[in-house]
Amino acid sequence: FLAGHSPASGDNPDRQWLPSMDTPEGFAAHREWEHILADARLSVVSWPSELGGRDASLLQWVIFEEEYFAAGAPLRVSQNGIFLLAPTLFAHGTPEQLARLMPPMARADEIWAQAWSEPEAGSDLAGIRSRALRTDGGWLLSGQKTWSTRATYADRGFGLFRSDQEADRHRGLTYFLFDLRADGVTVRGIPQLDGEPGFAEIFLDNVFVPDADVLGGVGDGWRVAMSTTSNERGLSLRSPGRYLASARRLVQLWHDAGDPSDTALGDRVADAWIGARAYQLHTFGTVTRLADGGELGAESSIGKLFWSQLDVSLHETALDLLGPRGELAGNWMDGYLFSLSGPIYAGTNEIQRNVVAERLLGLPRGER
Amino acid sequence: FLAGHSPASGDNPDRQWLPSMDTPEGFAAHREWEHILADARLSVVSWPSELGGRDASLLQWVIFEEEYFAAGAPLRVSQNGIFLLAPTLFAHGTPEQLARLMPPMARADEIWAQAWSEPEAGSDLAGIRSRALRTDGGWLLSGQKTWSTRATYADRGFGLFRSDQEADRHRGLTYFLFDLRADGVTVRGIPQLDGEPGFAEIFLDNVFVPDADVLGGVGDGWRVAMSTTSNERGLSLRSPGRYLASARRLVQLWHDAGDPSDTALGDRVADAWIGARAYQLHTFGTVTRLADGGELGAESSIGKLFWSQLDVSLHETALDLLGPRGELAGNWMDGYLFSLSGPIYAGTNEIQRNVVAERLLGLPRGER
Amino acid sequence: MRFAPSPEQRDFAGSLRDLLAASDVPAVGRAWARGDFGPGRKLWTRLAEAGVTALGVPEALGGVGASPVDLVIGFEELGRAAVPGPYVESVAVLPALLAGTPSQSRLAALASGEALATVALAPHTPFALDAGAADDVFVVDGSTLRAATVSRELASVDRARRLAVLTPGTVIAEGVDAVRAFELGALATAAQILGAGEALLDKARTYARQRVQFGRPIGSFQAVKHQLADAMVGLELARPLLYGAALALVDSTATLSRDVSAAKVACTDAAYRASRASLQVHGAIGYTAEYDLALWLTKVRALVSAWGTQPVHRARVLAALQ
Amino acid sequence: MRFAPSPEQRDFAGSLRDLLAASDVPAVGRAWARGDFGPGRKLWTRLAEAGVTALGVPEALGGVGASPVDLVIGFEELGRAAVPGPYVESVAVLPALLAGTPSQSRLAALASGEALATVALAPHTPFALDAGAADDVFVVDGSTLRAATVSRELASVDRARRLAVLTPGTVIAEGVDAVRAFELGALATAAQILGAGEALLDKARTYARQRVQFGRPIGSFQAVKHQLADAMVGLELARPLLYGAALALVDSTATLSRDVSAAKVACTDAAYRASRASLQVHGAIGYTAEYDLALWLTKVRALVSAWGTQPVHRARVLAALQ
Repeated sequence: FLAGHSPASGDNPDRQWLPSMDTPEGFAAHREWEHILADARLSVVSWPSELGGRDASLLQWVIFEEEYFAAGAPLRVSQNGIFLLAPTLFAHGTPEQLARLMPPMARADEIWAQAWSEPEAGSDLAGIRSRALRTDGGWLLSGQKTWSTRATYADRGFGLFRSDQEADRHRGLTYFLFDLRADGVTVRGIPQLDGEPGFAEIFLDNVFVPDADVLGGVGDGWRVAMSTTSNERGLSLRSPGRYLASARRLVQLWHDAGDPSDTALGDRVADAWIGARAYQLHTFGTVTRLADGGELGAESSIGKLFWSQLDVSLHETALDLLGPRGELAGNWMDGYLFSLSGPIYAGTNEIQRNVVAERLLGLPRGER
Repeated sequence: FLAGHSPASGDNPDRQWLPSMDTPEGFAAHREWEHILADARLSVVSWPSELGGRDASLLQWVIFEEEYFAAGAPLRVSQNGIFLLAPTLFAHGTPEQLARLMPPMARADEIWAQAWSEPEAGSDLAGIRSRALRTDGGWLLSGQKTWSTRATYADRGFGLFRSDQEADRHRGLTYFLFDLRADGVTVRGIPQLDGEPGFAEIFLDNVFVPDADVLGGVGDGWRVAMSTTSNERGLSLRSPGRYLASARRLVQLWHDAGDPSDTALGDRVADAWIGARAYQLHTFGTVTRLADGGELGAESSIGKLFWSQLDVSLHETALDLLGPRGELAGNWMDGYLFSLSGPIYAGTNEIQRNVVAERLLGLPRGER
Repeated sequence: MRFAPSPEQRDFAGSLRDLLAASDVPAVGRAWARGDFGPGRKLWTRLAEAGVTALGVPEALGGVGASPVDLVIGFEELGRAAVPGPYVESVAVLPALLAGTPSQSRLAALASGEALATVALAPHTPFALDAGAADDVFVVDGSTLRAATVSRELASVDRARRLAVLTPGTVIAEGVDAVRAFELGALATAAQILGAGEALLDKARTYARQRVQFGRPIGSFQAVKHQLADAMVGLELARPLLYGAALALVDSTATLSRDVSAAKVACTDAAYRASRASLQVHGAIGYTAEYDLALWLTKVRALVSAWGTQPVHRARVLAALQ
Repeated sequence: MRFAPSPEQRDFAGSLRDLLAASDVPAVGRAWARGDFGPGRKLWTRLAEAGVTALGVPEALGGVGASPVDLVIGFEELGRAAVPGPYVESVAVLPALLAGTPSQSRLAALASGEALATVALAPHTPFALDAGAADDVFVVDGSTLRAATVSRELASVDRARRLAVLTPGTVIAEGVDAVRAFELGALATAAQILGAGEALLDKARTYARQRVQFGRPIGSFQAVKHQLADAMVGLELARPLLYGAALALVDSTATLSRDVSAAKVACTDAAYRASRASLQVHGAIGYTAEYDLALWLTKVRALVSAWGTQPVHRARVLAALQ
């Protein structure tokens, strides 16, 4: 199915590639593609069938993802909803919330944007200042969120707001779901390195949210969000197929454009493939462990550190292979620019290294 | 002169190489070589002529050093005295001390060992516990020093002792010069990776030191020592010729043993030479600045970070060039093992990076 | 021997830095990227008045008789400010190509800043930078310099750079010194990328002192300190190679290609590492096009492969060491 | 499909770890380095009783019918404890060479641990490890296995390794599978270096928690944390490649050389990086021969080039991807 329908065939990534999902046309084209996926019930294979999935096991899902990327299919424009919000909803949502929110998410009828960071709270979520005030039948949200991925085009947002103004830091935060087109919401795109507004700022001015759109308990947002943050890091689990597909394209580029006598570049091509393969097998191990009832936990930081660095070096190798053409705009350059965000987003790599050192190696927290 | 007399000719480093100065025979052979150097008045060219030097300018001295290493001449067994203690003596010593101590140092009749670290005070000199108690006409030193380079074979030692037991941390320290063969001194070698006791522990038990062997003021040791520490880092200034000589030997190895089609290794050979050349030119710049009346200061940390990493990667490249013979003992392996101490001694590279960040980039000290 | 800039050279660098700091170069670069070359031409004229465009031209042909060290100083400042335009081509490469040929009178207009020109020099520089903004477009074909027309334009990651595929036209000069011209292009590019890397370190340092996370400036975290310290070490050790190569150019020593390539390799590596550290320290804000950082980040990435890739220059060093 | 060790495999690893922890292996290694092979032979016998020496031998020939996954588990533990001796040669390589030949009966004594043997397999393994401690010394010459005598011994950076230059003697077997034997040697070496790297990380972690400088454990400094975190990431991502290669060996898949080489490259890089970080975190004490760390540091450095260098294995991966 994928080989026939995928908008970009793996054999020739330059042909039929969808425009960047950070552009208006690209976003629409990606939404269209996800409608097709959903019609084939392939958009959320690991979900329960009554919500649009196929009850796939984790392993089946990893294999599906591999096929998906091997066929040259594009990144998912729904990813913030499917990979960040959905696990939290499954863990903390009410049956009513699941029934109401999941099917349109599965069909990309509602595309979600995360509203995590604030100007004064980047890596440090506990510094959040946006507030929620109690009102009749719900809450009024006010404040500013930033670095919200594709919020310019998305339909709904999710994030933390301070519902108890007296409480300190982690306490007094509540997890809200809100409509990006509601009264009082202003979204302003932030152009990225590639010139497209892949990120946005969201300004909220007394935006009404009904009680039904509180996720988890009032004041319990930190705990709920931490499970999401761990999922955001768990994005790792999304992508082994993706890096292997990139590595295979790199090997192809090496054959097409590389100088076979240049072992320096050849070694880097080999390392890129070895890294992608390592990440795939590592993910198999993680999935086996999860299937046995294990938890992902801090080990997801290991995966995140690895894939984010692999993605950068793989694309650097591609640009270097292109020789004097290395500076030109194109798919490899787009992939390179995108890869640079890897070590920054979903918890900077500096924070991930702290997590690995403290929670897996048992080094003392103390000062940093 | 050097080309004719040097115990190891640059063309064939395997021939006539002196045994390691960390062995008893090697130490004696190096001392012998330095007698020859001193006879030619080449052992301390930058010192005043009345103390055994030639009044050479810094630049003349750098050029001398370059010739010295280019001729394949060995590292100096007197280096701790000449490069660490001597600058401090010139800055803080009395005329009597200079006249008494410098000439035998220049002739390698007295070889000095530094006594900096203690078991509980490695990078953190302020944690020193060894103590000096006032006695008639001098002081009694007690305590334990460690990581003292070649103290097993050396004649005299220098280091900090706590002369005021009440004072805290940096205060109450005094800089002493002492005889390693005095009553109460026990020296125990610590074998290194290569099996030779290149380091030693020094145990002092009420060792008498006359007032004449206090360097600088009583209680002023920290300030005096900091100038030495900065000189220890300034060891940098010793060696541009040394790395260029190593890089040239590496290029030769590449020609002799390397696979010319392996550009990966070729690139690393090129990088090693580029690094050695960069360090040479950087040192020319530093020398010019010092000649103009500038201070070395925190910039010596930049040099230390660079040469210590260059030395490791240069030797790693050599071992990798040797292919399956890379694990064998030999000159390159000795050089490699020695290079590993570079990022550790004379202020670990972690501390040097703090110095660069705080003192040159102006980043806040605060916590680490 | 002295190995340090003279007081005059320091003054020259300082005056350029002041001029550029007062010129809102980021706005000039954004306009240039949009194809609006007006502000860039104006800045070109001001830099010409400061002597930049005449740096590579002999005094007899309208230049100022500057030394290659001055040229390097100028390009380091152009890179530090991320100035857009075909400076490497007009100021460093074309003077080397045209001087001594019957067409050398063209250099007067380049030296005075009246004319902008650009050039392609295959194999390492197959495209001409900013041909759309240039008055004259050339292509080197062996030892022949020809006029050229643009057959196609390619976009660079640096939006202020457009690369033109050329169609060769009439002969301008025969027997040009393409080898020396390439050395000058590589040297000027090395200086430019080093300057850009220094700016990226400087921006990261400033940001790290101001930005507060977890209750303290991020610059107080060791992870940030050490990334920036390593970036500084790389830049500080690359600069002497640049000046060493300029001196080799003065004397046209036999080691010229070795010294130029060593400088290009080290400046490129150092600037690229500084750019990665700077982006990482800035975090998401560094990734946005609105924030000026992106102008420097993309310029560094573009210059990595300009006027000879790293493998090309490493191979030249190795060949010279044989 | 499951991608995790079975409970039996975990138990096997655990029992080896217990056995080795109780055996003062550093003292065994120091004796071995002095040429006193007694303690090493004793440990060899105990490991034989635990099943290690039979791992590569088919059940019919006196082995235990173990899978290559068990072999990898065993060698990871040998590496973790820095056990000296020609295990790779006796346990992994020679069974692959002898099985199916008329001389395969020799395998019974190897499997039972009664005999120690070693072998050289040019070009990548030109010297035989620990020939002085072995009962039998072999050399592979094309597809011929010969007995050999020692003509000269070379010292390794790892004093518990002695490398012998051999003189070939009488033919032992013709038509041996030198290709598969090399894969097994590389795979076992990869497992061994990975285990040694894990031990080095573990020692650094322990030291960083205890050692106090500037008034706090050095493990609370970000610079130390991040070095060790990076070391852990490398090791954790290398291990799956090792097990993946063992599975490829089970099935003798077409991708065998690719998978073995990928494992060797990644395990070597990860272990070497862990060794550098571990030494740096230990500081001067790590550099001393008395402190046990040196036993692991030198073993890792020696294994970097054993059974195929990194360029050799990277080239094999690349060739398989063509």
